[in-house]
Amino acid sequence: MRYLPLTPDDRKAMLETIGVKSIDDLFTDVPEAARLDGPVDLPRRATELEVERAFARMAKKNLSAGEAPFFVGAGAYKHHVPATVDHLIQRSEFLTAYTPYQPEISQGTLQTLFEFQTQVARLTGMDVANASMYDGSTACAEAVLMAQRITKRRKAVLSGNLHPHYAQATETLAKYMDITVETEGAAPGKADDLVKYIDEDTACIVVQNPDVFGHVRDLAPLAEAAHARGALLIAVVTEIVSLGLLKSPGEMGADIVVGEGQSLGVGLQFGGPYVGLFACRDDRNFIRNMPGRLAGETVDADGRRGFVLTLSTREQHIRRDKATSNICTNSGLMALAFTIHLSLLGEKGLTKLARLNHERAIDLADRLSGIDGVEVVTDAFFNELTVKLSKPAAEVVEKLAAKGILAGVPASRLYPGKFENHLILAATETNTDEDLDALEAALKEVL
Amino acid sequence: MRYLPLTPDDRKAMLETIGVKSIDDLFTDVPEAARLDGPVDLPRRATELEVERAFARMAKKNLSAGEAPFFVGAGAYKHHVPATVDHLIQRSEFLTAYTPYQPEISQGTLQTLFEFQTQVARLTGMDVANASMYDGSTACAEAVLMAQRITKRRKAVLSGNLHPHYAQATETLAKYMDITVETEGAAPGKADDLVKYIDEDTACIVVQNPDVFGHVRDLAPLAEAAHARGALLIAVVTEIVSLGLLKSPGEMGADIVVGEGQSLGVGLQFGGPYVGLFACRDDRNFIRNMPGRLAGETVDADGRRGFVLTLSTREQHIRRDKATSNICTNSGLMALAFTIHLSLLGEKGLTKLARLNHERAIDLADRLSGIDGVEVVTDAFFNELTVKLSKPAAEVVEKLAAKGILAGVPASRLYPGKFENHLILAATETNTDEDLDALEAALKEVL
Amino acid sequence: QAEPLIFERGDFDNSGVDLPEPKGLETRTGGLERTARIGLPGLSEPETMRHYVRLSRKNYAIDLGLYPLGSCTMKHNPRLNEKLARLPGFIDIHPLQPQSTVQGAIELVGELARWLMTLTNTPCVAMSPKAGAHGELCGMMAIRAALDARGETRRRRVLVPESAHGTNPATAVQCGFTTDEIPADATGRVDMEAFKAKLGEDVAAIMLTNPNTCGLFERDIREIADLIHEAGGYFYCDGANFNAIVGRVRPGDLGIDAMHINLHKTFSTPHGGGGPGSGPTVFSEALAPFAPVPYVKKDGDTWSLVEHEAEAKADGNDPFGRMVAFHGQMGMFTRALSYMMSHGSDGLRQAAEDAVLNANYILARCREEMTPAFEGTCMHEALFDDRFLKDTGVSTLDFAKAMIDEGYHPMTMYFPLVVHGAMLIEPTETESKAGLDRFCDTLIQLARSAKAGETERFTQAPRFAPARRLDETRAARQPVLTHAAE
Amino acid sequence: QAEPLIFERGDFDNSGVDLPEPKGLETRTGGLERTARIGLPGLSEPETMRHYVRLSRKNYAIDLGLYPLGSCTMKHNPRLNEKLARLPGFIDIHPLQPQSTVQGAIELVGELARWLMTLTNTPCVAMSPKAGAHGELCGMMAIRAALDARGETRRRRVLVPESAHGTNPATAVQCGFTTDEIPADATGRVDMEAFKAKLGEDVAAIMLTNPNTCGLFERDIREIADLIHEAGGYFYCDGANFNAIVGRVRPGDLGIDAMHINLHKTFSTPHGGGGPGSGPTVFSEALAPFAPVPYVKKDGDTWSLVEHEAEAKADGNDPFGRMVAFHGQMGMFTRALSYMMSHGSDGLRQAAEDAVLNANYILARCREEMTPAFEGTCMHEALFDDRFLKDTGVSTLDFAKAMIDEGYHPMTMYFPLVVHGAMLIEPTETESKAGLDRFCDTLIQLARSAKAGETERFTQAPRFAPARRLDETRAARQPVLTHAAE
Repeated sequence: MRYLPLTPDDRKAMLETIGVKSIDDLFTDVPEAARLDGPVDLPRRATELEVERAFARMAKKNLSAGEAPFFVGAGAYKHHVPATVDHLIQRSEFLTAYTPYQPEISQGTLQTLFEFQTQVARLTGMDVANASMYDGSTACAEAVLMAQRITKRRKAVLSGNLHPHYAQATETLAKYMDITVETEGAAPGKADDLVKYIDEDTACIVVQNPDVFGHVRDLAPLAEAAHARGALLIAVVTEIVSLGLLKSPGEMGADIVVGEGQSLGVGLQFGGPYVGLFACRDDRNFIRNMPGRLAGETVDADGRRGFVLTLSTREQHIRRDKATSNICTNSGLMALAFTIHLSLLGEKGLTKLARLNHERAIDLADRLSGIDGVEVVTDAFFNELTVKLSKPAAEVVEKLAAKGILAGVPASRLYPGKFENHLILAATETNTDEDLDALEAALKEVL
Repeated sequence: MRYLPLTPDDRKAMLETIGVKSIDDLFTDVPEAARLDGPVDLPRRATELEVERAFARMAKKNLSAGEAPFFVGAGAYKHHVPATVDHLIQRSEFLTAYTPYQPEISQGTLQTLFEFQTQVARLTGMDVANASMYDGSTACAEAVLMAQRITKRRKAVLSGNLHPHYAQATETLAKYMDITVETEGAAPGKADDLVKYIDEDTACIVVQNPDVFGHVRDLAPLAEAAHARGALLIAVVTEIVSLGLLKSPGEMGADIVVGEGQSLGVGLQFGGPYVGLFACRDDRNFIRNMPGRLAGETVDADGRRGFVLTLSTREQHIRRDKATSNICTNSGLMALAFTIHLSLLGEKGLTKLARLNHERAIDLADRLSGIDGVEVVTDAFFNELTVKLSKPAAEVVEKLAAKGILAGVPASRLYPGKFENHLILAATETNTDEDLDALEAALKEVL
Repeated sequence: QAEPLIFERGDFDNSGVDLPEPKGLETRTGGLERTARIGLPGLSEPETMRHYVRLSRKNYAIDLGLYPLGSCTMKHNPRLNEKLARLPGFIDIHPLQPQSTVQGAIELVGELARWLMTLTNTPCVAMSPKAGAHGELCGMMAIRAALDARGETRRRRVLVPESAHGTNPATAVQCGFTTDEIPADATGRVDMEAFKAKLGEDVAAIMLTNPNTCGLFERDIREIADLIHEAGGYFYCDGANFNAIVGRVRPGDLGIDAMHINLHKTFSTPHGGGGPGSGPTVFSEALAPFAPVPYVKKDGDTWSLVEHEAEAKADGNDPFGRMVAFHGQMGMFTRALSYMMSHGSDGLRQAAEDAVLNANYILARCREEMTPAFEGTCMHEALFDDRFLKDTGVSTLDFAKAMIDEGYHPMTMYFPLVVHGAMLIEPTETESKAGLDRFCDTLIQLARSAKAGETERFTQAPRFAPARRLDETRAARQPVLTHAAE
Repeated sequence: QAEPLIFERGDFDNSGVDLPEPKGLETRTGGLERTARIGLPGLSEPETMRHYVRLSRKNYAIDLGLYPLGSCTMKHNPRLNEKLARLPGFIDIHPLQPQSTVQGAIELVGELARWLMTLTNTPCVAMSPKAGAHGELCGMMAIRAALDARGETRRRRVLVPESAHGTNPATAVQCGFTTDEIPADATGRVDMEAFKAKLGEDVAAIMLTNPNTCGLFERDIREIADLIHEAGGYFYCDGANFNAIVGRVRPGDLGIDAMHINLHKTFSTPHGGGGPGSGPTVFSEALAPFAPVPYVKKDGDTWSLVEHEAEAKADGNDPFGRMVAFHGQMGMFTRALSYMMSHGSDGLRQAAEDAVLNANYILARCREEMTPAFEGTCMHEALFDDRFLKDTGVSTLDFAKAMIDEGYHPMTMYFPLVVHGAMLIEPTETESKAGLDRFCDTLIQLARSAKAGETERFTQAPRFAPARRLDETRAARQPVLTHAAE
């Protein structure tokens, strides 16, 4: 087998050195009834070519974003990623390294994480950030637990326009942790009223911006209301490119910002792996209560700058049942992709990219609002907006898919049984005028 | 522009340091009439996405080998290349290094070239090999020139079944070098009679094995006849995988072996870059007359083994008009691909691969010989053979291409106006039973 | 050579990405545009390339040499996996496209699920957990949900061996449980008497790693399973070490109720400097109904993803919830399935055998100069303690750092906690005998050197690494977590 | 650390490739099967990966740092090029597929040809030459063919400046010419008087590099062109340094008859440790008919490749032959066109300007401590001689080797031959000002160090490289070109 270096002769010689007769002698601790005599009932080994063919067969059954006019968003966005990014994350030394527990031979990973943390903090308008989480939804859930630890309060208020997957992931994680989660109903195209939920038992309010329907809101009044009652404001950003154009959550008073970094460097990947962003204020109590890995600056024995994983006393491998979370990996390679893409873009590139996205969405809104049977319900947006169709959106999307157009996410896919006619569409720098033409023509035909 | 690090401010500061006012001041040596005021009439800069789209548009117009039942050979063969090979040749340190003129910081390239040379020598049955040539055809031409230098004779005899491109490249290179090239007419499925051409003025005879029609011959009688008259036998191998099954040219008495290494590691690439193999006997006169780069073993100042480019007194940068050839590059990266693929295969893998190829060709021969209007004219072969059809082969190939089948090379493409009904087909380990079914069915339909 | 930070090198007005000029349309953000600078430097493409290539060379990696981190399973990462994961049909599809347009992708998830269920002999697998610890959470939440469904509100105590990974107790707590430690016996396994003594009506589950973190198979595992079940609790198996037994033992045959599988450890997806991982979690019949959404289903030739609890209930299930947005780590699924298909059932079994063989070979070759923590053979990891360093002035940490100077990544140190100065060595199946011999020679030579009093070689190590020992105390006391603004 | 050869490490019975079992059919090779062993070791995939990754780390590369090899043009190699070259529609097509099935590929070759002809203002380009020297051969063969067609059997003398690349005289000889050297004048350019004196009825051509190998533009190039034409000869321009003037000067406007273009130097295709190159050669009206087959043609919407002389003659051409099997370096064409389209006409011009600016910046910053070979500004390369090392005991070679210890690849040494102890520095346009400043600081510091008598630092260099200085004499005297069989 091509991945196994031992030859039959090697195996024989090694068994001899060990002093046993056969490999079976090394498995004698296994209860006899549980020992398998031979291979399980699955295909035998396959050549590279055979595996490639099997995968190509499955891959061909999928309509990829690059093959279609593409307007799907709702938490994951199609952006162009420079070829340099994918090349670099495939460097052996990044791809096949472990968590940087031995800092002397892991400075590559550690310095990039430190750069990542700084970029995330600046982008979100916060002071510190961690070395990444699994994804945006788990970052959101962890932020609620962190707010509970900080405030010692047990209620979390979730915006109804928070991505339902995020809300559900948060509810699931909070479920057995003595936290009550309250949610306002969703309201496409509107900023829901969360202030009324805040009371003395509220640890945090969680609000997404732009929200799942694409609507942009000012978080400042919410921050004020929350702070007035001793609660924290957790801001969620699922489209990180938006921060190239919009005010950062930090500027608007958020205490913790969590986000999905998929838009930069990572790609669509059918939903994962993505990269969760986690940033907060520079407050001792906050930092000690953060989940996840942190890279920090220090010096080595020769006094030269270096980086290490730090504040690990928060973590499970030290604190065990007292840890801030059970997390023991971040999304390292995706964080690297994010940081390389953002290093390439820089502030100049990111702000331009954000503006291009916004302008494409404006084009999209203008096109859509000119079609009979389409009502644009989002007036303040970044690169995503929601329309109300004259027919059920799921049907329309299926019909357009049959024409090779991926037209967006029916709101009912996220809110089963609700918003039947609402469709969420995103536009990015990757959409051409021809894409808009195709969408417009197909919608006119179908509606 | 994304590849240019200088900012406008940098440029200004640098002009100041240089002491000139504008960039134009650095181009004052250019005759005024030849100075362009602005950009030439070509498109302006393009984003990555735009370039990708333009390329995707062109790429889609081509029917790639992986999409079709594929039987095209005649000097370039489709084999499966392990993913490891392409990963490794993209390592920055291999991809973006120069010719290893500074051996202290080029041991990676030099050692792999030394490994390559050893592999090529062993595979061809020769004693030494160089660090590669542009491709098989130029290696062939250079071998003829080398034979002339060694024997001081002026006639080269080329087999009529030598790939016509090779013959033409050789004739072209020899054209102004006082060498006469004689060629026997081509004869599909037969070993042409070259002995009769050998006389006291013959520097070499050049014979391809398997030949362009796929026929395998014994070179020993030719070697004997050539040596008896003081001429050299140059053997040409365009399908290097064949040496996993067939006797090596060295075993059969060849003096110089040249070949195309494309089958291992390199891929089809529409004809280039490929990798020319060049090997010969260990004879001082031979080695001093070899063209191309040579890596050799030596020691460093601490006595440790190391490698350098050596015998460069043969080369143009030292010898100028007395050089053995004007070549100053090899096909380094392709040689690396070749050597990695062959290191993975090893003797065990290569011999197995060769046998699989041969068995597929046997299957192909059996299928074809059962079709009305098809006559197999090659009886001794490796993975390629020639058939005579009842209709012109070029037409048949076009009709099959329209059905998505790439059926082979019409002999008339290589010999214009000749062998109208002959078709050359190759089969490799990448052909499935379904490929053979499709070819058989389509041929039956068309003939 | 020190590599500056991008913040020290990059220019705030430069960019390594070319973009078309915006048209200058009036914005429609509701007046919420950013006005302040962000502070993000941009580097041209050549500078970016060089910065990260140079940084990468300060890392150790599997592709450079043996990486014997016990409990981490650093094995070869085939590039075929990387190639296949990048097929546009997998990497360039959106999780919320119509399911009719991603039938091949759902099929792939379903196919991987089939392999995992077959290899573990379990009837159900949750594919969405994003890492091993996330899989643990998935398993323990299902246990909690099952207990709740049974109305068992008092069962909140989870038994965890002392030698367990730290994630085990942390996970239990996140599910509202308390933990109770079980000591190890003299052979490095669960002390059965202690275990039995801890059983009771408030016991929710046991969390047991098998093979355990000492690299030993828990001989009494069937009895443990029976006892915990009799006591009314569930058996969570930490599958971190599944790689040692794939194809030779099916955990479902051992009586487990839930087990996560680290695709990056067992099935070769790259560790990537600390992630992403992927932790599909298999369930017994008893727990299957409580598995989270989404899950994959096949009706005739049509594949589908069940994304909502209501749908799941229509299937007769009672999911405990959703753990994550979307459907899991597709990019890791493709890689893992590529690896599994490449090996096949026979190759996977061989891989487990070779992993165990390699570990035992190290144990055998080094047992004279170093001190094995326990008697007998081991599974996929060889565990030593620091008795052989007694009175040498060299600690386990020093010994490990000296390995760096010999060109190796250190083994796992000071874990498991049940062994003093533990050194846990896991070579994996992708090391050659020649490579192991060189490694053992080095270990033996270092051990002799320590005993011979060549202390400086250890306490001053590493000397030939990109950095000398780093001041971790300073990093923690005066945390500098971001680069200060200019 | 020394890395063994695969022959010392690999096993002859092992393989890193899985293949199905052959069926065991009787062979049909005419009884010519191999019986002897070949002697090729096979390594498992993990061992192969590690072997070559470790070897790679003994190389210097552009991606690691400045690579100031004058005359070699080591610039950034964009990974977009690598990505696009690997599209199945380009990398997985056969050169002899029906032309109807490769219309996009031929179009790409045609499109690249259009860019090259436009940038050079020439009416014809031969795309098949495989490297720069091969392009020279192509150009000189066309000249020879044109002379032959004119019946000029006596014109066999080719004028070549002393400063020319060695390939120039070697190429001329391969076309049956003799060479005659023209000296340089005090400014580093062609000595016009000497040139004029050498003109005559037996002169076939001049081969001139412009900008020349001293990094200087040949001011009198138009006059040279006119004179050689008047004398009945042709003007071959060595295009190795075209990168300095792309977009600012079209060689066709200077009166050249043929010029090769190194795609790897001017248009960023990777050097790959010494190849593959690609050397398309442009021709004037006078030489165009003699260009070799194959060439690309467009009729209406249909692209075709003219592969045979007979076809070419039907087009009114008289090709001198075929240089190579198939159609040229497609893999380099894709990369070069990707680079050219990315830059566009404006970006290419900017690139040439920045290359010249960077070289002059180095010249300006180092001129106090080092000794420029000639007065005034330069084009894309800064040329120094070794006068500044006089009486220091440090040679150009020592100085270059000392740069290795500072983390840089040395500059080109002892070339061009017209300058004593030449050091030819070409930074290219893809270096940043900050990077150049660090580089100049190093050069200046080294120059001062040499003058201060710190000789050992130079003569013992390199000390911090994967190898110390290698014994090249031994390698040449006792050549070991392959590993001896076991």
